[in-house]
Amino acid sequence: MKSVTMLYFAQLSAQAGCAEERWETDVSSLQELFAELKQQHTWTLSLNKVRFARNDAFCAADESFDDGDVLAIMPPMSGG
Amino acid sequence: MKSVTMLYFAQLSAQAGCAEERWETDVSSLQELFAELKQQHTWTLSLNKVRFARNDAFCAADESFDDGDVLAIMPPMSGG
Amino acid sequence: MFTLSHKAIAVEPLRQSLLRLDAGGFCSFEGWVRNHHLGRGVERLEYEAYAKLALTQGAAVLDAAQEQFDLLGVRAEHRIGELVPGELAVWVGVCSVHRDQAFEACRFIIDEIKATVPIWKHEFYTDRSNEWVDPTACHCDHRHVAETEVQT
Amino acid sequence: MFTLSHKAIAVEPLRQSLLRLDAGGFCSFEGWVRNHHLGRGVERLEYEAYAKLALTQGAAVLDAAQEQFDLLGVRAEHRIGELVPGELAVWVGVCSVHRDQAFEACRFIIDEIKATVPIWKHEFYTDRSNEWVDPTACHCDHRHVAETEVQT
Repeated sequence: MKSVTMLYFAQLSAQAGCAEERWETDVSSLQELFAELKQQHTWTLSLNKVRFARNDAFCAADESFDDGDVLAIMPPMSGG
Repeated sequence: MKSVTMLYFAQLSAQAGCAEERWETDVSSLQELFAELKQQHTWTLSLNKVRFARNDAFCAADESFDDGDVLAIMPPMSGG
Repeated sequence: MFTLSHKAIAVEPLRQSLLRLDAGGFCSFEGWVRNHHLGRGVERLEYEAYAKLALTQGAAVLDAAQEQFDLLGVRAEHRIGELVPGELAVWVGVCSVHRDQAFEACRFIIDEIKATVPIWKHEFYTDRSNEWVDPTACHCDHRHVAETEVQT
Repeated sequence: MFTLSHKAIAVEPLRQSLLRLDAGGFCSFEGWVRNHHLGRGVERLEYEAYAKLALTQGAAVLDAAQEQFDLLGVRAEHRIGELVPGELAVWVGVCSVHRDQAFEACRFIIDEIKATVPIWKHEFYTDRSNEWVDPTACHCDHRHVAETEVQT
């Protein structure tokens, strides 16, 4: 069991009802974590739409993570 | 014989020693006028490099002109 | 340098930071908040950023532009927080010896900022609805479909 | 509107003249006087214009841009007279609903101004020579050969 800090943005944060939370999980990759959280928060965006960051750096969906990591899930960017 | 006001710019003006002059001529087109003035002022630019204006509007090299016209001969532009 | 600003972007200091005696061409792009989007009136919007990652990714975009083009200076700033139509959302400026490279790099930078810097636009419409803009949901050039929440 | 200025070009009023609530993208280009040209140091330069024709031709270039692109505003100003390195020679600004058209129109306008508006650049070099710049005398992208007169 790993404990991580999750960061959510934009509609993911709005749908989750929070921008940040602690999360305990047994899964090993970010994409598995996303599936778990998508169900938990009834997110409407699919995996191919989101981007991940691990400890403030972009990372791939199949990246693993460690206990204590800060993990971000981001919807499509819309700056500019 | 027609009498016109000639306007010269940039190196054409520098080589002619004046930016404007009255000119009396028997030729009928601007390109003939240019040939006449090129010899007079020992201009180094050839016909295919210059542009003409008649009474403050661009015109073609084979344009004719009238007594009293203001005719401009311009080297390649280099603004910007 | 890529920066985020919570206050109105001041164009002139940004521009002046790029002035150089050996530069011949300067190109800037500004994204302005429009009062309309896909046929709906826009009353205001909010930009949210993942600030830490936005700063490193914004810097990476400018670095990539300097590698790819022959530039003498680059600078970009993105506004964060609440904006109304007419306000400046993003400023990009580039200078180079010749104009070709300035134009191309400026275009590259704004395209990359929009696509890769973690900033999100929340639009609030005059009909009281609001929407997180999703450029990837385009059905064509100018039509988006995304989650719309009607304010209660 | 295309204008000629005998004084330093003031960027901010030009830019502000284009602000519109329905525009989303603004692109500007500035031509700066460089302190070098083809390997020679530039000390100063003079822009000479056929003012009357420059104004009508400049306006025609902006009209052509508005016909060819989907624009909400265009503005350009060219400096005339004596300039030193670092000064602004020409400013072009364009706004549109989307950035594509703004970038393309801005590029079109500066290219057309350079090629068709009757303005001439007389460069004075640090070696005391001077030259009327002739862009058509290029042997390649970045090398000009034109009449050089050594000042006496």
